[in-house]
Amino acid sequence: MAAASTSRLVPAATTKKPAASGRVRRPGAKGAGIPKGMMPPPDRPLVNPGLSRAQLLEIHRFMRLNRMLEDKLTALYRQGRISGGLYSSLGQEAISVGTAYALAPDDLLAPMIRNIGSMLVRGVTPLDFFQQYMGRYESPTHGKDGTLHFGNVERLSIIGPISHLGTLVPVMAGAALAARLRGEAHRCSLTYVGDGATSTGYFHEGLNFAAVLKLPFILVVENNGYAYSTTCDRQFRVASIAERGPAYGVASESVDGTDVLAVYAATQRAVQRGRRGEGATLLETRCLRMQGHAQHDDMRYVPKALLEAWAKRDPLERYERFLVASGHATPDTLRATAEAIAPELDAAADAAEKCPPPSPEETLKGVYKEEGYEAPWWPAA
Amino acid sequence: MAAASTSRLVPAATTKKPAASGRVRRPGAKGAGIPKGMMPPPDRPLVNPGLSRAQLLEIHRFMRLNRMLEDKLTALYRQGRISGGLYSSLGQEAISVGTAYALAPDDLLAPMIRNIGSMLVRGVTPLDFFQQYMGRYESPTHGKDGTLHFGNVERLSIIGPISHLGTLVPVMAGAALAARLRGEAHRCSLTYVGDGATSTGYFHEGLNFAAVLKLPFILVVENNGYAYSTTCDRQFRVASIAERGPAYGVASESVDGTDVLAVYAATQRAVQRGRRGEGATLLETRCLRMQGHAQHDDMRYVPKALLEAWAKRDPLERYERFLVASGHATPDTLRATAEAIAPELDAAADAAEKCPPPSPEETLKGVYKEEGYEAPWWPAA
Amino acid sequence: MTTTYLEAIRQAIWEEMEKDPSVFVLGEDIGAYGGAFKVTEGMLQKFGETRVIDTPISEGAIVGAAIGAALMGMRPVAEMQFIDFISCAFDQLTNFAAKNRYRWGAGVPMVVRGPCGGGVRGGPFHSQNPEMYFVHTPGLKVVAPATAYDAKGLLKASIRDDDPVIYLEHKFLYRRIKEDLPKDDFVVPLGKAAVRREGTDLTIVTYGAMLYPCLEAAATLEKERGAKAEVIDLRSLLPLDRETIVASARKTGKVMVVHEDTRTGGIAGEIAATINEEAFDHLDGPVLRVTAPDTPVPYSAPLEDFFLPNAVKIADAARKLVAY
Amino acid sequence: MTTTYLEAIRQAIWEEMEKDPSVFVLGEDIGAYGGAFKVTEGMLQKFGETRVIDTPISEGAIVGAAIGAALMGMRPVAEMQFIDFISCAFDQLTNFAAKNRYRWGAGVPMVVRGPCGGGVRGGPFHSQNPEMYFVHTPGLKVVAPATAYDAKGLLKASIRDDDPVIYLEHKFLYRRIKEDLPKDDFVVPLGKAAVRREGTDLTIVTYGAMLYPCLEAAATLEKERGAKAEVIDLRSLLPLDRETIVASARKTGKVMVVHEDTRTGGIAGEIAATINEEAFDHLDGPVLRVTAPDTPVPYSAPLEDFFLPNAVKIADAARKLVAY
Ligand SMILES: Cc1ncc(C[n+]2csc(CCOP(=O)(O)OP(=O)(O)O)c2C)c(N)n1
Ligand SMILES: Cc1ncc(C[n+]2csc(CCOP(=O)(O)OP(=O)(O)O)c2C)c(N)n1
Ligand SMILES: [Mg+2]
Ligand SMILES: [Mg+2]
Repeated sequence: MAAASTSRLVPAATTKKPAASGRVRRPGAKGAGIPKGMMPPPDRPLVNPGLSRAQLLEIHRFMRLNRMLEDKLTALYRQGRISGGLYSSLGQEAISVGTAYALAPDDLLAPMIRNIGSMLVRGVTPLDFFQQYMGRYESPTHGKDGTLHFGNVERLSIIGPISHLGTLVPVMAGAALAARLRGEAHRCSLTYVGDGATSTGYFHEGLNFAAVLKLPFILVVENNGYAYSTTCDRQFRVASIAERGPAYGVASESVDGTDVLAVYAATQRAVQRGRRGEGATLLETRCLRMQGHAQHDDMRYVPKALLEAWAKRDPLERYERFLVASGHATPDTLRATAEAIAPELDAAADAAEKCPPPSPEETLKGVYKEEGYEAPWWPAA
Repeated sequence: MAAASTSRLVPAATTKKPAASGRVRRPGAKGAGIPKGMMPPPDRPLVNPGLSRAQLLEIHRFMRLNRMLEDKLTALYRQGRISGGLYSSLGQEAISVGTAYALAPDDLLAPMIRNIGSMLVRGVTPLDFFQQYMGRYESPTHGKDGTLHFGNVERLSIIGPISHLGTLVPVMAGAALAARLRGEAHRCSLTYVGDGATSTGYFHEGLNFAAVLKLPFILVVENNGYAYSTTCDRQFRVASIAERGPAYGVASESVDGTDVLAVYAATQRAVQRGRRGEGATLLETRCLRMQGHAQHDDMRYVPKALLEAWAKRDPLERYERFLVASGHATPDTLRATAEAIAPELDAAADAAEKCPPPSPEETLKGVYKEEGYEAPWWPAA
Repeated sequence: MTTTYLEAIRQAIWEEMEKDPSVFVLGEDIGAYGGAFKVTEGMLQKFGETRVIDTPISEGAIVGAAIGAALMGMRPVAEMQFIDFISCAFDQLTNFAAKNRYRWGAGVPMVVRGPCGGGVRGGPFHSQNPEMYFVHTPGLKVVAPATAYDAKGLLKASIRDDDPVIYLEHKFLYRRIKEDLPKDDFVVPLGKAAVRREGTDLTIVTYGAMLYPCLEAAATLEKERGAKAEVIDLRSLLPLDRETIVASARKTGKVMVVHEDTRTGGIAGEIAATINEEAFDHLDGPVLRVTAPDTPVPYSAPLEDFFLPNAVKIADAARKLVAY
Repeated sequence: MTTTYLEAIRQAIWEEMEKDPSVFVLGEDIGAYGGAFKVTEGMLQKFGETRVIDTPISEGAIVGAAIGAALMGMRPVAEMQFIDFISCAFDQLTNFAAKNRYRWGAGVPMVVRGPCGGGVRGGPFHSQNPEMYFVHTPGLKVVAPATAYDAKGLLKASIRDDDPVIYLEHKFLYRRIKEDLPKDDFVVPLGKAAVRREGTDLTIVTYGAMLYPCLEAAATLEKERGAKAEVIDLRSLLPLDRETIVASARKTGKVMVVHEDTRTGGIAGEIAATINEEAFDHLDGPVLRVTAPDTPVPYSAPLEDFFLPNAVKIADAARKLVAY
């Protein structure tokens, strides 16, 4: 602590406040416009932070796979072949893939519900996801949970989320702490929160815990403009969540979440800080949630103009334009990637559908440790 | 929200960090010195922010009463005449009295455990406190709770705390919200947290809630260097909690908590902002906890030199020097104040002791609303 | 016009807000969006954003702020988007709200409501039945309506009550249950069970969505062997209507309790103990339980179907008890 | 040398930390200060600050971080300064820790421990008995030792267990209970009750600090009228040793349950239901309860004394049951 000099007035906010009165704009409401700051950041050219061609193309493949896998899940959902919640990461693929790709395989990663791309990078397969969404016995949860609610620590260094927002923040701080205790201090730990989940007490307790213990922890904020129907001006009164870094004494940064290379590079910087023992990073990524909160939500409340503006910033198309312009790919090779993925996904979905559901008595198993009933039981793990 | 430009690195902390490595200094540990920033701020002359002589002397009387009342409680505790927790505000009286005195009587106030002074300003009497600490039937809680765990909304605009740190932050935000809903938007709401309690999720959720709803809410942080035995460098990685204001888009300020007039003036500014509709304020007050966490704690872990440095900054003595120097009082009139208080306290303690305890069956009453069993039942309320 | 269970809840809030300016609602996505299940639809337009407050995702602050407002004389109705998230407000509810009146006499008139229960493939975090956490907390009240009438009447009573109420609305019933509701204002008093079916041979005590399989099982039993089961719908879990339970136990001598909540520590235990204490001499058989097993709520269909009690399992247990 | 209940707890942690490098402790003021009750005294000096971690006041993060560490193969032992503050970690415990193994198979081997219970004039927030919140949560285990031997043996077993354990140490017993402990390593298995006193006329089931007034009441009863009460100390509340309870119920035909926890929804209900289900035909009287009433724990002496069960109240109920 520095000496508290005398009365020292800190300005109320370092940048423009989102709203000037107690009454807050509602973009969905009649006659309301688009809140300032919700429009996309300037469209800067993508810059290769030193990745090889193979790496660049691998990133592309993951992003394409992310998108096509979710498209397939949506189709299955509409056909009634999967049930439960289905949350889309359309427009946010660069964040999942860019952050996960910047990690070493043994860095710890915990996805939230829109981070199917992060899990793909880690090696979870489409078959795993289909089984999971279809509640099959051989899914990563034996049908006991759905969506991305699973993990595998030993082989994939993934910790799975629960629904309760924010809970993973301290959990992943603890994972980083454990790595240090085990003499594996090089292992960083990364997880995600949405703009909405920054309001949870866990965001504060977990980030502060990591800051005080100087843990190599990276908290990625996916600021996609909405928490369900709620805009950011009802969620916090700062222009960017990166402004909260100084409040915790951690590094913070805000990047364009539709630029996969910028996301990758920022995550790399955070990883390097972590590995150098410089502690935690709060990394805001800006984007727009391009679909409803989940399948049932028609997102009537999102202004058309906003969607259109961000549609031009589609992270996959942007990245493809970069790859072509920089000579790393041609439209044909990119199309070939997609064409190779499609049958793979169809086959995986069909295979999953043929897998048996759990037997009803499975319900009673595995609440506590049972001999001979040990995870992970799923093939990919 | 402002447009998230491109990669924008926010410095890790706006001021010196408390510790440079994962290993953190422990002032109590062998050979450790005093962490930077724990020493008192520069000793500036007190400045009258425009208070009348009568007001200045009233403030003095409250501070003296605060101190003598706690001395009396300590004496009673040592004699076994009261039981339970007894937490001292020695060295922090300027904070309780200065903040409470800056409020209007109908502003909402919630004390924490070291804010007996705030409650005195509000009109709670020594007799009430003695009854409460002695668990008497006519105490503000009928003997069902101890310490400062009571309030009275209708007549004193006090909401009482519970032990769980931080809980009052959202509760008092809600009280401010209710005042606005009732058409009493002029009523500010003020409560306290310690340096330690800033680590609770409630600090974040409650302050953010108040910020987003632009409530006239004042959160006073009593940074007394310790949370029980824990120093601030194990609690947060900022030099001053006032640095967190910008993270919430609220005004923030840090003042010398041993200067009652500075505390008063800062609170007034916060009240004015609140009444003008400018929202919440985070007000840090710096001091040192001059006794153990509670009576049982010999605070072996506090370096002697630190105590000595702060002892010179005793808020009551400082204020008395100011009163004498500025001609508002003489040593004799100040002594007279204390001499008038002493017998009052003795009489109140004796009177409380003669009051009956609750009958055992009282245990069963008042869990839910019961006709004919309505609060407040205590004389002062 | 028939009213759904969901619409009944909406009406209760709406009418109380019209009647009493101290009533207001707060929660996530309840304003512009009208709530995840549309319970608060139209309220923002009708009552304005001062009384229909979209909050940040901060259950601790939602409930904390509701407590502060209640202490100020307001009557907040806080929504948990799913009742599962009430765990994040557990501390404020059990320590602040529940104990305040006892401690310094100031009541905390507030309602925390949200969708509970399974049967919709919601998985472990969107299907919970958290009632016992609150039934075991003196100072709170807990209600769990099974019909549209009760949904409306109990919610009105909860909002008017001077103590904090946890109001558990079963999401499986939202749009599946409807009935004609009286046009005039009515309440269903807290702490009073309803006898949904009179009987002499056996008592089935239940609440919430389990009422329907219980009634089905009772009908089966009557058809099968002429056994007349009395079915009690608790409606309120705290205070618990011990009188009605005990009176029925004395009459039939055989009691079973059915709940969707997990078994160990479920309310069936409390009822078994109460009947032991107050009707032991009248018992012709043990107090039996049909409940969910002691596991989280599983996601996939075969597992959730196995997890949930149903009419077949209830009838099986009832047959056993009748034959005892 | 006799060892206090408190020292037994300290020894268990100490020895497990010596034995197993994956064991570490975290909590508020547990390092330099050695813990509010001095349970972790000396550990910082012995094991260093990497394994003895003073944390910020963030129960949600303490437990959350423990979960993360446990998933990584560590065995964290988290202290709640008073168990009352576990309410702030309720969500992490009941939703994350409890359900993880069931969901994706990864166990969460961790212990959350802290001082519970009344009798020390701690008032409503330093005297709570939160066991049922966790007994009602499948996936957790809950233990509550009454003796120094069990305090040590159960804590060692809890630390070695592969699932999350809530370890409730009764602060009233910390320095009041002592005994000679074996020098060699020992554990007390989770889920096994102890018969503290054999008897044939009546069974008293209890746990924690209530063991002592139960034994006193049993002695009174025997002296008074030769009635032999069997006293069962549950030790573990989840898993619950139903076998031992049921066997005793079958033997004596009369059972009462005594707990310091409040009545409605307390474990006595679960036990009454279990006995009904498994020993009804052997019962010669109702399962009775002696418990704290349904109120917060009051602060002042006459109230807290009235609130707590004691040997007189237990003996009264026992007399009634014997005479039934
Ligand atoms: C503690 C908690 N409260 C409420 C919810 C319900 N809920 C699920 S997602 C969501 C919105 C999340 O918004 P954000 O954090 O911005 O993430 P996004 O959906 O935009 O990715 C809400 C309110 C929850 N899961 N957990
Ligand atoms: C949620 C919670 N956790 C732990 C405690 C135990 N406790 C009581 S006071 C205290 C230290 C508080 O420190 P600080 O906030 O700095 O206030 P101070 O005592 O210095 O006034 C602790 C840990 C508590 N009351 N509530
Ligand atoms: Mg979002
Ligand atoms: Mg402090």
